[in-house]
Amino acid sequence: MRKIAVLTVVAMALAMVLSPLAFSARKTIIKIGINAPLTGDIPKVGEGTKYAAQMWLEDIEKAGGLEVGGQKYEVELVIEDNESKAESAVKANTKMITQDDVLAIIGPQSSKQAVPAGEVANKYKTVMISPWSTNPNTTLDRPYVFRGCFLDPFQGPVVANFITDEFGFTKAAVLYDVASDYPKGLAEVFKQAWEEKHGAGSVVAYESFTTKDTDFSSQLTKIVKSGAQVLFTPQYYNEVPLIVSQAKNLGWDGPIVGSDSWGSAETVELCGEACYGLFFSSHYAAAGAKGATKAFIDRYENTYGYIPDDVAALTWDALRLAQQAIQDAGKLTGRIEKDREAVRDALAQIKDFDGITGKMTFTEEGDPIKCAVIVKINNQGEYEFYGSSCP
Amino acid sequence: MGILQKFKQMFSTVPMLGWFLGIFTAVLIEYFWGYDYISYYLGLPKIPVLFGALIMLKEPVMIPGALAYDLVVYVIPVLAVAKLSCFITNPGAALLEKLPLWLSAVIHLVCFYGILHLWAGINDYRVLVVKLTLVSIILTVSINVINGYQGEFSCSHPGFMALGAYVSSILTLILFTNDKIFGTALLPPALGPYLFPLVLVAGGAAAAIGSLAVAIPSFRTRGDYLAIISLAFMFIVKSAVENLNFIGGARGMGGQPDLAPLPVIFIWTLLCIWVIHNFVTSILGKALNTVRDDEAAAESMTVKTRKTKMTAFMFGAFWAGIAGGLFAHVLTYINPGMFSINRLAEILAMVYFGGLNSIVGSIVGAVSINVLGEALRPLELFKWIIIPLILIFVMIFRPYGLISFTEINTKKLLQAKHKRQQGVSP
Amino acid sequence: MTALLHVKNMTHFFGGLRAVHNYNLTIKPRQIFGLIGPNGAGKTTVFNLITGVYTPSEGEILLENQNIKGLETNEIAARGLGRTFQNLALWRHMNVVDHIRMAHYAQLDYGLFGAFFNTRACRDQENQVRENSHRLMQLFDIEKYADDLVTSLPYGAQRRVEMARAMATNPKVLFLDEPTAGMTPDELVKMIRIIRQVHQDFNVAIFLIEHRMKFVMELCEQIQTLVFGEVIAQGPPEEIQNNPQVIEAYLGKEDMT
Amino acid sequence: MEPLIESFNYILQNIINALQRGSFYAVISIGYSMVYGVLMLFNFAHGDIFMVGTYIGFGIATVFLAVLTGLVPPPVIFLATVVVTMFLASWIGVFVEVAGYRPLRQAPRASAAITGLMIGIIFETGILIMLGAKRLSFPPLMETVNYHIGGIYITNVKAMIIIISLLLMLALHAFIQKTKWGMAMRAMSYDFLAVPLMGVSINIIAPLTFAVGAGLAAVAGILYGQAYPILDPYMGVLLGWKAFVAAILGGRGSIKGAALAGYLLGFIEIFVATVFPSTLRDFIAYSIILIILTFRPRGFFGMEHSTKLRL
Repeated sequence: MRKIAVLTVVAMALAMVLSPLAFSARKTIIKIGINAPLTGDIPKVGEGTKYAAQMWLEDIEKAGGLEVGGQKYEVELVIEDNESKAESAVKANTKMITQDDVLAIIGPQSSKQAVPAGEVANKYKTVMISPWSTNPNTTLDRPYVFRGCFLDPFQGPVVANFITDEFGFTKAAVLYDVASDYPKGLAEVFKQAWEEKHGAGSVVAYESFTTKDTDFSSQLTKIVKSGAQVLFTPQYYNEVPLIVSQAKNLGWDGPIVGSDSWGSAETVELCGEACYGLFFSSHYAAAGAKGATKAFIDRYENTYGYIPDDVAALTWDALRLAQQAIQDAGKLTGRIEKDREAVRDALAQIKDFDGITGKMTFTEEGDPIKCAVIVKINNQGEYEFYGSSCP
Repeated sequence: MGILQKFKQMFSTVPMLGWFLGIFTAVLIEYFWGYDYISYYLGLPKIPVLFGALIMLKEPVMIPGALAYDLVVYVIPVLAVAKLSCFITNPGAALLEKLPLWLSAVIHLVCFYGILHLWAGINDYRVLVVKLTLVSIILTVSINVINGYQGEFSCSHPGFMALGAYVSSILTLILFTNDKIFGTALLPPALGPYLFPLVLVAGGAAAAIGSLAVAIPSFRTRGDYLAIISLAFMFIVKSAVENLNFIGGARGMGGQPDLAPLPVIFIWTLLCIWVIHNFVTSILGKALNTVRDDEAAAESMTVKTRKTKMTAFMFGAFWAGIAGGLFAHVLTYINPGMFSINRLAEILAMVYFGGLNSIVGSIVGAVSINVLGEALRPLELFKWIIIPLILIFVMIFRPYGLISFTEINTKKLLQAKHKRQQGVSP
Repeated sequence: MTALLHVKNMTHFFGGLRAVHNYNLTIKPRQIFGLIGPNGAGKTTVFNLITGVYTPSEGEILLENQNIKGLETNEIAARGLGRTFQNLALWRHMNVVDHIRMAHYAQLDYGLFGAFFNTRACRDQENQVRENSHRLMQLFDIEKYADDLVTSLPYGAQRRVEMARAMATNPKVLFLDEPTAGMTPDELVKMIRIIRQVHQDFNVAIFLIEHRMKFVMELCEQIQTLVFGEVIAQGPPEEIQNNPQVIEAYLGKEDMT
Repeated sequence: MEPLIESFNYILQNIINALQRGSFYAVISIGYSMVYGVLMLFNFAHGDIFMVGTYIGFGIATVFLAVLTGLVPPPVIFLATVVVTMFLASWIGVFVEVAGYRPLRQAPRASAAITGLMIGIIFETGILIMLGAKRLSFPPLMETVNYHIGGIYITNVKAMIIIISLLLMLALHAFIQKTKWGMAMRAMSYDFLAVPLMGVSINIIAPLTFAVGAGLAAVAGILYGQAYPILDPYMGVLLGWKAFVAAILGGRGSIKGAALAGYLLGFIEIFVATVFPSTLRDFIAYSIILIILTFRPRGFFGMEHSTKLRL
C-alpha cells in the first residue's frame, strides 16, 4: 500500500519535471483587448464598443479563426471596463498587456482615458488603436499608438468652412463643456479657425458649462443677446437635445451646428423634431450608406435593435485594421513581444485601408488621413450625407 | 467556531518572522514553478493575478483550477512553512527582540519589501495594483487624521490631492523633461530621482497651504457646515485647474517622468505611516481627539484648539499632496476630472470601511477596497452593487469601521511567540 | 495680603440680559473657597467668565497680579486655572491615561517636528508625562482603569478622572463645578478625602460650586452666595449659615445641617 | 432708452431662468433638511431617490399617456402621474430609512452618511443594469407653448415649474404646521427624546419624513423631466450634492432656510454665468458659498443645537 503511494508521488513529481520538455508550449491564441467605458459617465459608448467587437468576433469564429501565414488561430476578446476613469484605463491596459498577453488593444474611446492608456501601451510596445479619441496627444510621439478617426485640428476648420460656405454667416457663438477634454479642445480649434476666417471677435459668444449640467439658460440667454448667427456646440448626445430645446425656448432661431460627438443614434431619438434640419460633422453618415457600411449598419441594427453610433463603426474599423495588420505580419511566432512588434510594423504600412468610415492611411504619428462628412439630420430623423471634406 | 479557534491556537506560536518565511516560500514557489508547472497542470492559462479572483469570476470553469493553485502555491506552503519553521523563527525573533526596536522593525520591513517586490515583480499588473494601493494607503491614513482623529467630515481630500499632483507635476516637467509647454529641462534628468522627494514635498506643502482655506473656517464651525466648506473647496480647486490653460485645463497634463517606481512609493508610504503614527500617539496628536470629543474641555485643559485644528488639516493635506504627487507620477497623466466626486466617494469609502482613528484600520480599508475593486472587475456593473453592499454591512455591524480606535503595537507585532507554559493539546 | 486670583467688578451681558453683575472675588493661596446659590444664579457663568470661556463685558481678572481677561481659554488654563465641569466633559473615545496625559499639553515644548519624528526630546518629555500621569492616577485611585475608555467607568470614577485631569494641568487655582453631583454616599466620602488630599499635597487653591451644604460647610474657608448674578453675602461658613439674607434667598426652605 | 430696456429684459430673463433652476434646488434640498431636522443625519441617498423618482415618473407617465390620452384632458393625466409617482416614490424613501438608516441610528453620523452614499450607488447601478446604458427621454405631459412677452421668453412649462414648486412648498408648510404628524416632526427636531413621550414613535416619524422627502423629490423629478427631458442613472448625483449645499447654506434643519438657499443657489449659478465668463462659473459660485459659510458659520437660519454632535 505504502509502496504504491510513494510510487505515485514519485511518478507525479517526475511527470511535472519532465512535462515542459514533453509537451510543447501552450496553444497560441490571438487575444485582442478591448478597453471600454462600460460603466461610468458614458456607458452607451462602452456598449457600442462591446457590441461592435462581439460582431467582429462572430465573423472570425464563423470563419473558424483568424488565418495568419496559412495557419488558423483561435481569437479571443478580452473586454475590460475602464469605468470612464483614467487610472482605471491604465490599470486595464496594464492588465491586458502583462497578464492576458493581448496582441493588440482597441480603445479607450475618450481622450481622457486614451492619453494615459496610450502611454502604457507604448511603454510595453503593444499596438493600441483608439477608435474615437481626437486629442493629438494620444498618438503624439508614441509609435505603438494609432487612432481610427481624424483629429480636432482637422475637424474644427471643416465645420468653420462649412458654415461659412453654406450660410455665409460671419458671427458665431460657441457653447461647450469646459470640464470635458473633447468639447473644450474642439471649441478652441473652431474658435481659432473661425476668427482666422472672419477676423478677431467674430466669435461673439464663447460660453461654457460643466459636465452633467442640464441648465444652459444663462449661457443661451447671453448667446441670444450677442447677436450670433450660428451656434456651434461640440457636445455629446445627452446634452445636445437639452441645448437645442432650451435655445429654442429662449428665442434662438438660427441654425445649430455640431461635431462628430452628435453622431449617436440617440441624439435624434432623444431630441426629436427639434433637431431636424441641423448639421454636424461626422465620420460617416448612416442614412443612405452603401456597400460595406450599409451591411454593417443593417447587421448591427438587426442584432442590437438600433442604428450603430459612429463609435461602433469606428471600433469596427479599428478591429478590422488590427486584423489586417495581424494578417499582414505574415506569421505568428508565439513569442508575444516579437509578434506585437510585427503587428505594429504591419499596421504602420497599411495603405488606403477601406474602412466603413472611409479610406485610411496612417501618418508618421499613427493618425489616419481620412475625410470628414457633413451630416444633415433629415425630416425623418435620419443622418443624411450632405457633403464631405478631405484633407 | 471550534475549528477556527483551534486553528488560531495552532498558529498562535508563529511569530511575524515565521509568516514572512512562509510567504517567502510561497512566492519562491510561484516564481520558479508557477508558470511552467503549477498553473500549467491546473489548466490555467497563466499565473493568476490577485489569487485567481479575476479568472474565477470570468470563467467559472477555471474555479477548481484557480482554487487548487491558491492552495498549492499559497495556503499550504505558507501554513506549513510558518508552522514548521517555528523552531527557527521563534529564536530568530527573540534574537531580534534584543536589538533596539527600530532596528528590528527595519529588518522586518526590509524582509517584507523583498517579498513584496518578488511577488509583484512576477507581473507588471501586480506592480501597478500594488503602487496604486500604496498611494491609497497614504491617502486613507492622511484623511483619517482629519476625519477620524479630528472627527470632521472633510470632503476636500481630492482637492488637496489635486494640488499636490499638479504642483509636483509642474515641477518635474519644468526641471527634468523637455516639455512643449515648459521648455527644455532646467536640470539634467539624471538628477530626477534624487530631487524627486523635494518635488513631492513642495506638492505637499502646496496642499497644506491650500488647506488653510478649510482650516480657518473650521475655527468657528464644524460638522456639516465644514463638510460643505470643504466640498466647496474641492470644487473650487477642480474648477480653477480647468481654467488654467497653461497646465492643460480639462485636457489634463501628461508626460511626467517615471520617477515613482515601487521602492520609492513603498518608502514614502512607510514614512507616512511612521510619521502619522508618531504624531497621533504623541500628546500633540492626541489633542486632535480631544478637539473631536469635546472642544470646550480641550480648551480648558490647555489644549490650543486652533493650532490643533490647523495642524490636523495642514498635516492631513500635506500627505494627501504627497499621495497626489506619487499618483501623478505613477499614471504619468492627470486631469482635473480625476479629483472630483468619484474620488471623494472612494476615499471616504476606504477610510470609513477600514476604521476611524486607526492607522491599521486605514491600511486595511485602503487595501481591501483597492483589491476588491480590482478583483471584482470581471463582474462589470455588478461590482458596483457588491462593493456598496459590503460597505453598508460593515457600517451596520461595525459603525466605526472594521478596525477602529486601535494603534499599531510594533513590539507586540514583532515579538517571538513562545509556546504557552501550559501544554496546549493539539 | 497677596491675592492669588483677583476679580474686580466683573459684569457680563448675554445679549441684553445681565448674567453677572459687579462680581468681586479674592482667593488667597491655598484657600478653599465655596460658591453657592440657587439654580440659575449664574455660578457656572462665573466659572466660565473667569476661565475665559466667555470674555466678561466689564471688569478685571488678575492672576498673580497679571491680567488674564481676554486671553484664550487655553492660555488662561496654562497660566494656572484648572477646572472640572458640572456635566462631565470627558473625551468619549479616549482612555483614562490619555486624559491625564493630554492635560500636560501646555507643559511640553518639543514642537510638531518632535512629534512627527519622535525625537529624543519628544520621547523624554512623553516619558516624564507618563510617569506623572501614573502618579496622579494613583492619587485619584483610578490607576486600575488606566487603559479603559472613560465611558466604561462608574460615575464616581469619571468625576475623579476629571479632577485628576484638571490637576495634571498643574493649576494654581482648581475650579470644581459641583464635584459631588450625582454621587453615591460612598463615592462622596472618597471625594472629600481626595479633595483634602489634593489640597494638602499640591500647592493649590480650590474654588468650588456645590449644592450639598454639608460638603461646602465642611470644606470651605470662605463662602460666597450668588443670587441672580450678584453676590449677596460672603464670609466663613458659620457666618453664611446664619446670614438672614442667604437664608431667605436660598436656604429658606432647606435644612441647614 | 433702447439699450436700457434691453438690458432690463436681459436681467428679467435671467431671473426667470434662475427661478426655474432654483425651484429644483429648493424642493430637493427641503428633503435633506427635513430628514436632518428629525434624525440629525443627512440622507445622502436623496439625490438618487430623486433619480429613482424621476424614472418611476417616467414609467407612470409613459403608461398613462398611452392609455389615457384622448380619454381625459392632459392636465388630468399630469395630475394622475404626479399623485401615483409620489405614492410609489415615497416607498423608496421608506425603504432607504428602514434598510439603511434605522440600523444606524446610534452609529456615528459619518457612518450613516456613507451608508446613504452607498445606497445611492446601488440605485444608480441597479437602474443601469435594469434599463441598460440607453438614455431615456421623458415624454412631455403638456404641449410646450412659448410666450414672447416684451423682450423675454417664457414657456408654459417654465411657469408651471415655478408655480408648482411654490405650491408644493406651501403645502408642505401647511402639513408641518397643521397636522399631527407634521407637529411631531417639528417636535422631533427640537428634542429627539421628548417625542416618544408624546406618544409618537420615532419609528413612524422617521420613515414618514423620508417618505415625504422622497415624494417631494419625485414631483421635482417629474417637473425636471419636463424641463430637462433626458434621464440618466447619474442625474441625481450632482443635483443631490448641490441641494445638500443649499440645505446647509439655509441652516441645518431649517426648511425655510433650505428653500431660500435653494433659490439663492439658482440665482448664484445663473448670474455668475451671466456676469462673469461662464468658464469661471463653478469657481466663483463655490467661492461665494465658501465665503458665506466662513462668515456665517451656521447658515442663514441654523440654530445652535444644544446636543453635542456625535462623531
